[in-house]
Amino acid sequence: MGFFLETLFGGLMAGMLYSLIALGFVLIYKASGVFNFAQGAMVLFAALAMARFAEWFPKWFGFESLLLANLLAFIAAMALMVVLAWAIERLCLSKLVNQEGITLLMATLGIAYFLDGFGQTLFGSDIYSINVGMPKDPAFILEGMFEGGVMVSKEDLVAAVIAALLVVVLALFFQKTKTGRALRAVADDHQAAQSIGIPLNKIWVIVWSVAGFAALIAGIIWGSKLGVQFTLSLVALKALPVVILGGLTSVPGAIIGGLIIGVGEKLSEIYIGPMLGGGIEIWFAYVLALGFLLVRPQGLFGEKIIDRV
Amino acid sequence: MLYRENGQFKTSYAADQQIFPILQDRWAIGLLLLAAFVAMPMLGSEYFFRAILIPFLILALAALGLNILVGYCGQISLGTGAFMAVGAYAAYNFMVRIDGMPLIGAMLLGGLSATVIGVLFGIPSLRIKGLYLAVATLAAQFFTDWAFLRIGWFTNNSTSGSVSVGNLSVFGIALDSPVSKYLFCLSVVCVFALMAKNLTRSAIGRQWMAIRDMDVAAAVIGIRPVYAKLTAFAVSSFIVGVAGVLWAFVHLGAWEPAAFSIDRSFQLLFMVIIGGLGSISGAFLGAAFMVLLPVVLDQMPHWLGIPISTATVSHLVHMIFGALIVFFLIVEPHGLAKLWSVGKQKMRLWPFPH
Amino acid sequence: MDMNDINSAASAAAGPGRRFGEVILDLQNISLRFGGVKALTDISFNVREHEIRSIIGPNGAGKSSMLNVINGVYHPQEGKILHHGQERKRLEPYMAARQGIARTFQNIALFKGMSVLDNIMTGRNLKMKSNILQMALYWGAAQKEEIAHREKVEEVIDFLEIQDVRKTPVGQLPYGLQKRVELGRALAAEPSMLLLDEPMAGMNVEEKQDMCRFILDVNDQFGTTIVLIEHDMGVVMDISDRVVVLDYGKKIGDGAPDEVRNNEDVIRAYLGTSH
Amino acid sequence: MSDNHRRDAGQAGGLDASGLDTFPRYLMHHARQRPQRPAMREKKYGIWQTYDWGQVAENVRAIACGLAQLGFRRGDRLAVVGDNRPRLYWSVMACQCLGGIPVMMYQDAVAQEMIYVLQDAEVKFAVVEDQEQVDKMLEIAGEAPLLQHVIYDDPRGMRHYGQSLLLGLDALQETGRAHERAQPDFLDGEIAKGAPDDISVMLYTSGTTGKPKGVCQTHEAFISAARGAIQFDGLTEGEDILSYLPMAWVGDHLFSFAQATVAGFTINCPESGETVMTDLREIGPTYYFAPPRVFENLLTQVMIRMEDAGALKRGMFHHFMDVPRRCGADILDGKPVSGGDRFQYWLGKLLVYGPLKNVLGMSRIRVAYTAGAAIGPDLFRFYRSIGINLKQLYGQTETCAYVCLQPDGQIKLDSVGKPAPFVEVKLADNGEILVKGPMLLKAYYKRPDATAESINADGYFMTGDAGYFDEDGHLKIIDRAKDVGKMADGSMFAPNYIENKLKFFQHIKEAVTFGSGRDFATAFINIDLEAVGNWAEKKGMAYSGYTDLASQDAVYALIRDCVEKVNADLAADPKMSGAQIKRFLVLHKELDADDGELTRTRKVRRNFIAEKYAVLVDAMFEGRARQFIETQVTYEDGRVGKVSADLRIEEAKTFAPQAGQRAA
Repeated sequence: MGFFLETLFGGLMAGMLYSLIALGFVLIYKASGVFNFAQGAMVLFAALAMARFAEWFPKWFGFESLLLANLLAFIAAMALMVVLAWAIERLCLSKLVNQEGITLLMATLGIAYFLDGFGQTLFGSDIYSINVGMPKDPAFILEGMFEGGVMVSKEDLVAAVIAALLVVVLALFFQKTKTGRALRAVADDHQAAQSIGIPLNKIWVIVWSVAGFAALIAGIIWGSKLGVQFTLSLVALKALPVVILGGLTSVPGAIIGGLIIGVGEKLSEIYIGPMLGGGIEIWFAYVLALGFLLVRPQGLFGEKIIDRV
Repeated sequence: MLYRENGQFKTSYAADQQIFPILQDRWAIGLLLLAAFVAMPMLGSEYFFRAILIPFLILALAALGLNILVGYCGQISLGTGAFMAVGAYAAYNFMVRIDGMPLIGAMLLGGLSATVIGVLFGIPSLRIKGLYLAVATLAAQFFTDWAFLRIGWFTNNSTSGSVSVGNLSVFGIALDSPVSKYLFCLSVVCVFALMAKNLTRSAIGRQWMAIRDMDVAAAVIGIRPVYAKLTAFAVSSFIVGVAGVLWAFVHLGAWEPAAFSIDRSFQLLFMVIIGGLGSISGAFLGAAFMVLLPVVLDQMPHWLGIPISTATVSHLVHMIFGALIVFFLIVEPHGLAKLWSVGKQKMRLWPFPH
Repeated sequence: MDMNDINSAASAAAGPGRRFGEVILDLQNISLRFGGVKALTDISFNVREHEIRSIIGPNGAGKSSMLNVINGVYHPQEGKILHHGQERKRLEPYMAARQGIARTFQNIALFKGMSVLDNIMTGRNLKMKSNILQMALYWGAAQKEEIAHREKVEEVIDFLEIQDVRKTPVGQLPYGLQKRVELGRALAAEPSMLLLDEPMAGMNVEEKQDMCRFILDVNDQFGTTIVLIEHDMGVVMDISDRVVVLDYGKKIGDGAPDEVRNNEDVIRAYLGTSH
Repeated sequence: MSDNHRRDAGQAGGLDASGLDTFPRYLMHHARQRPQRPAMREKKYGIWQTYDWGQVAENVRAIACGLAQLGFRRGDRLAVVGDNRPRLYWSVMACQCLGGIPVMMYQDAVAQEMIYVLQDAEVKFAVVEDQEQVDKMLEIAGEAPLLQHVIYDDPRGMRHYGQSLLLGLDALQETGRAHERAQPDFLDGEIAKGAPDDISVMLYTSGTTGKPKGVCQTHEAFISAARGAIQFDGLTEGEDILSYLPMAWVGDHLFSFAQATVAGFTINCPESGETVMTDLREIGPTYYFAPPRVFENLLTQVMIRMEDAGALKRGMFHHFMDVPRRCGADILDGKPVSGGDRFQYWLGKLLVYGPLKNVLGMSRIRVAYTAGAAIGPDLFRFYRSIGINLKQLYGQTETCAYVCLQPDGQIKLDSVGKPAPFVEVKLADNGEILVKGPMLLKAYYKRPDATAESINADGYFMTGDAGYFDEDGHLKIIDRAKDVGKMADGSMFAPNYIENKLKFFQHIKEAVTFGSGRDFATAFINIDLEAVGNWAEKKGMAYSGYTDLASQDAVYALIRDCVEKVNADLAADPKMSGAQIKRFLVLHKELDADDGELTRTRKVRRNFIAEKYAVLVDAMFEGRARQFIETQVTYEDGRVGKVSADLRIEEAKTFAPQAGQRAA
């Protein structure tokens, strides 16, 4: 039982991170109808920027404070993500308005490829670490209930808290700020959004920036846990089934979908994996999503798609 | 400019519907084939065959298969690598488990196996579209990656995870030299390109395109979406599977699942986009572009005398491909093939602009 | 608008000897909802063989939904549809096509990436029997079949007078010609019933005249039953045998053009406001 | 002085001992000799449907027997109306087999114009193309009581026509085949009865003055003309010709019908009027004949399309178009040319001339002719310089369009060549051209007065054209003999000559000059809407239509420039210098055949115009600067309306006889 709970917690933690990445997908899809395959590349790009800036700034400006370095690097990386969002809107999306979804999807694949190359050209292609002072040692909880308690990684706990915070922040942003409300309006009706007085292209820049922000946070957490390297870009592919499961247009769906996938992955790896030769983590999420698609294509929380002729 | 079409009138539908209705085009394609089959084997260096021509041909074949699905039928696939892998491993198993299995037989059986898996993963396409389908095909990709790595039976329980074939021969002719391998690939590619062209200009090809362009209208004139989509998946996977067999057997000789990773899938999709969605020649142009660009970029520093590391080159290649994808999607969704045909049209109307 | 030209063209071609047959399509108490929105409420009407049957009504009256019900794009929640006297269960569009029902769309639904010829060839698809292998070899039976159907398609092209654009990609054609090509695609299927959704929308007088002529010729030469949605009252009243009027998803009138013209509900709901 | 020119003086005519002396015999001969060779092609249903000589003969026999069954007898007239369709050509042949007379009618004539021909020729049978022509026939059937049967080729839209007059050609052929089965020897007997001096066809002259006249031509006449031309240019059974000019025009009848039937080459019929250019490209005829306006329209198209090209391409085009102007004629005629020019010409062939010919559908042309009107020197030079063997010929309906031909290698811009084989040409004292030969008309139908008027006592046909032979024996045409007038001061006034010079400018579509018996000459100008419109667009001028464009100052300036160039040209010719254009105006409407201002072959009807626009003519000679005019116009759909304008009359510079320079 203790082992089961450990696995469950582990899954929830991983799921929280999937949720973070999935959030990026959902935001962009909601506001611009683009299924952003480049979200993973953005995570890598942001993490690379963060890691390298934090490494370079102390050298360039001659200070040693880790906190300052991280803070400056975070700001710089965020600025970079905003510039990136602007460039993507300017050079790509604005020219593909009204194209079919499949075309936009392929365009984001192109963006992903470009970012992969660009990030590594700028920042290098080795493995870099991000040290934002995350606790590395494990903690034991529920010791009263089980012998030896349940081991959880403190790092995961912190990450989960951060992710949860992010979700809250985003929720507030969407509910309480004028821009946030405009973004939601865009998702429902492009013309209504324009009547609010924010030009569509500006909204897109904002949305992509917010997605960039989510990518940066996700990048930092993943990066500090596993190191920043090219595979980070692929980890993001994991988040795809999450959005399918949760529903493309639903923020809560992204969270819950992430948790389900995270937990499902871990549990299946432990309990089903050995029967199949192990390593089923790679495809479990996808096959789960695929099965789900056949039953409920709009996902758990998505809107039903009706084709009108 | 070089076209002289006067007097090339058609007195029968058979003549009107041929693949190259213009005499000069038939000449050009004839010369091209002659060059490929006769001149190339005499002139090409071993490096040229191994590093450029053979990969080009096989990737072109795979892109051709993918183009049928994406370009003609409008169903996206991010799992092309998986279907190549299925072809390759299936053929391997047929080779090692059945005595005296000829290469061509194994190749076709490999293709058929890929067809089965392709259709299986294509079934979701009946209910879902676009990005959802992309996820379904990605599932195929990850699942096969895992299966060939973890399930020992597929690799004949090879301890290293890597499998290999040797002593290939076709009709008693050993495929031991780069030239013979090249000629074998060339022949297979030509046959499949012709058959693919035939399909796309037949009823089935029109059904695919109808589904792609407007599925409701297609259904209303009696096209069964199920049939059209699944045949596209089947034909596409078959060709891709055959390409997988060639890639593994002829090009690599020994391989592991990583040879058919998601990167391969993306690479092929890019070839199709850059080469031209919905055209046979697009697959070839896209493959040529994707194969040649890294080679050229790799050589560039030597020519220019600027030291650039191999890693940087590979990043540059990524950037260029990424940018080109976006560029082509924005400017010319039908890719190089469309540019080619626009150029050809200009030549036909020369000296007039339109 | 002056519709005299069309009227005269129409009556000249309609001529004597029009024959109506049995009821071949009978819709009984059809209701259709999208979520909570009622698109059609309890509608009944029938179509006789060889007639030109028009459906009219203001925008949003449910006319297109009606056609979509007939050829299986939408499935009504309530009601029965009898086709040739047999009740139809859940029908998919391609099955409707098999039963000889073809149609055109309000917003042109051509296959943009294909030429005029290929678009019309798709209309023959139900009649083509070659298998994939034969097509891949494009040899013998497959080629013969392709040619045989090309001959049929060329007749359609000739009939619609679009010879000079046969190899043009449909996207490059002007609107009026695209509508004609769409009709050609439907005709190529040699349907027994043709559903036309605003075939003359957005056309100038001359194009409308041509389209009228084609519709009447089709009805006349091939005996095709035609169900027509059209906004132009001049055209509708002139070429239809019977007219059904919808308003807000309900039927408010049904009968010969003259009866409908004098029906007070109809005048109030439709004719009174827009003419 | 009388000048007498003639070729092949030893041979009296075109017929020989082969026994091939009527068209039906030629047809049956080809059906035996070359049954598998293509006789006719028609673009239909997307491909070129081909009929070989065997099939043509079979079809013709069926039509002929069908006609006979319907009661068609020797000497009966059969009207043929429609676009160039194989089955209409077959109907002509079928009619000839039965000893009947095909009467060719212009398909674009309105019903009322057709009445005259139907009545005049006493037509009993008509074969028409389609519903459109049937409607016209039915409209006027009451006024042509002799008309018994109207047979239509295309059954489209004919389902509800119940008239007993009507019969489909398919049905006719069916009855014909049955008839042939019952009496297999009947038709051969009818063909055997035919004689070379039977009338083979009636063609109506366009009637520049008075009512059209039916020109009766014999088998011998057209066969001689065809044989002469075939021998002259070495035509074979392998030629391809595209037939798209009206079947009622003598040019089509000679080139498509007669020559193809005699030589056994292939007639190709385009799919429709809209597709002629595409069809021309596909067929790529080896033998081509068209009036100058067709060549002119093509050239205008070429120039307009080139204007849209990029600067580089345009520069290349114009550079290489200049090269042959320098040396092209010499190269074509095989004279020595410098190596540099030769290279440039070769390059031009690769980059411009060859592709251009390909796009125009002229790559395969071996021989091309133009006739019917004077051709502009620039125009003529253009086609010759891109390597098309374009030549001029001279003839009229009465001479089977066969009097003079330009021999290969002896091409002059301003002559119509030498007398053709079997033809004798001489000049009357007043300069009128007189011709004699086997190709002369037998008579004008039912017009002995007109026949007597145009054929003199020695058997020469009086062409009505004035001209002279140059030092090489080439005939040069100046004008209509009766139009050549004198100015008040006695100097020569040749209106056509001047009008043609004006029309050679691309901006001028039509011109009508006046000056006979006057102190000075004046002109009406019609601008070319396409060319001037293009020019105006380039200059950023706004205009709302023809009338508006024609009245603009800049257009007047443009036209004045053209007029003055012609004046300079005229001044250089001592005979013509007195006829320079002093005043001109640009007409407010386009001259139109529907308004009777042009003939169906687009020749100006000068007297009619002078009468109709008398106010304008008077205003010009009275020196007024403006004149109001209201004119009736007929629209394409037959409606009649009025246009009015206040026209400006302008002066043009004239030159002293010695000061002029050659400009055009």
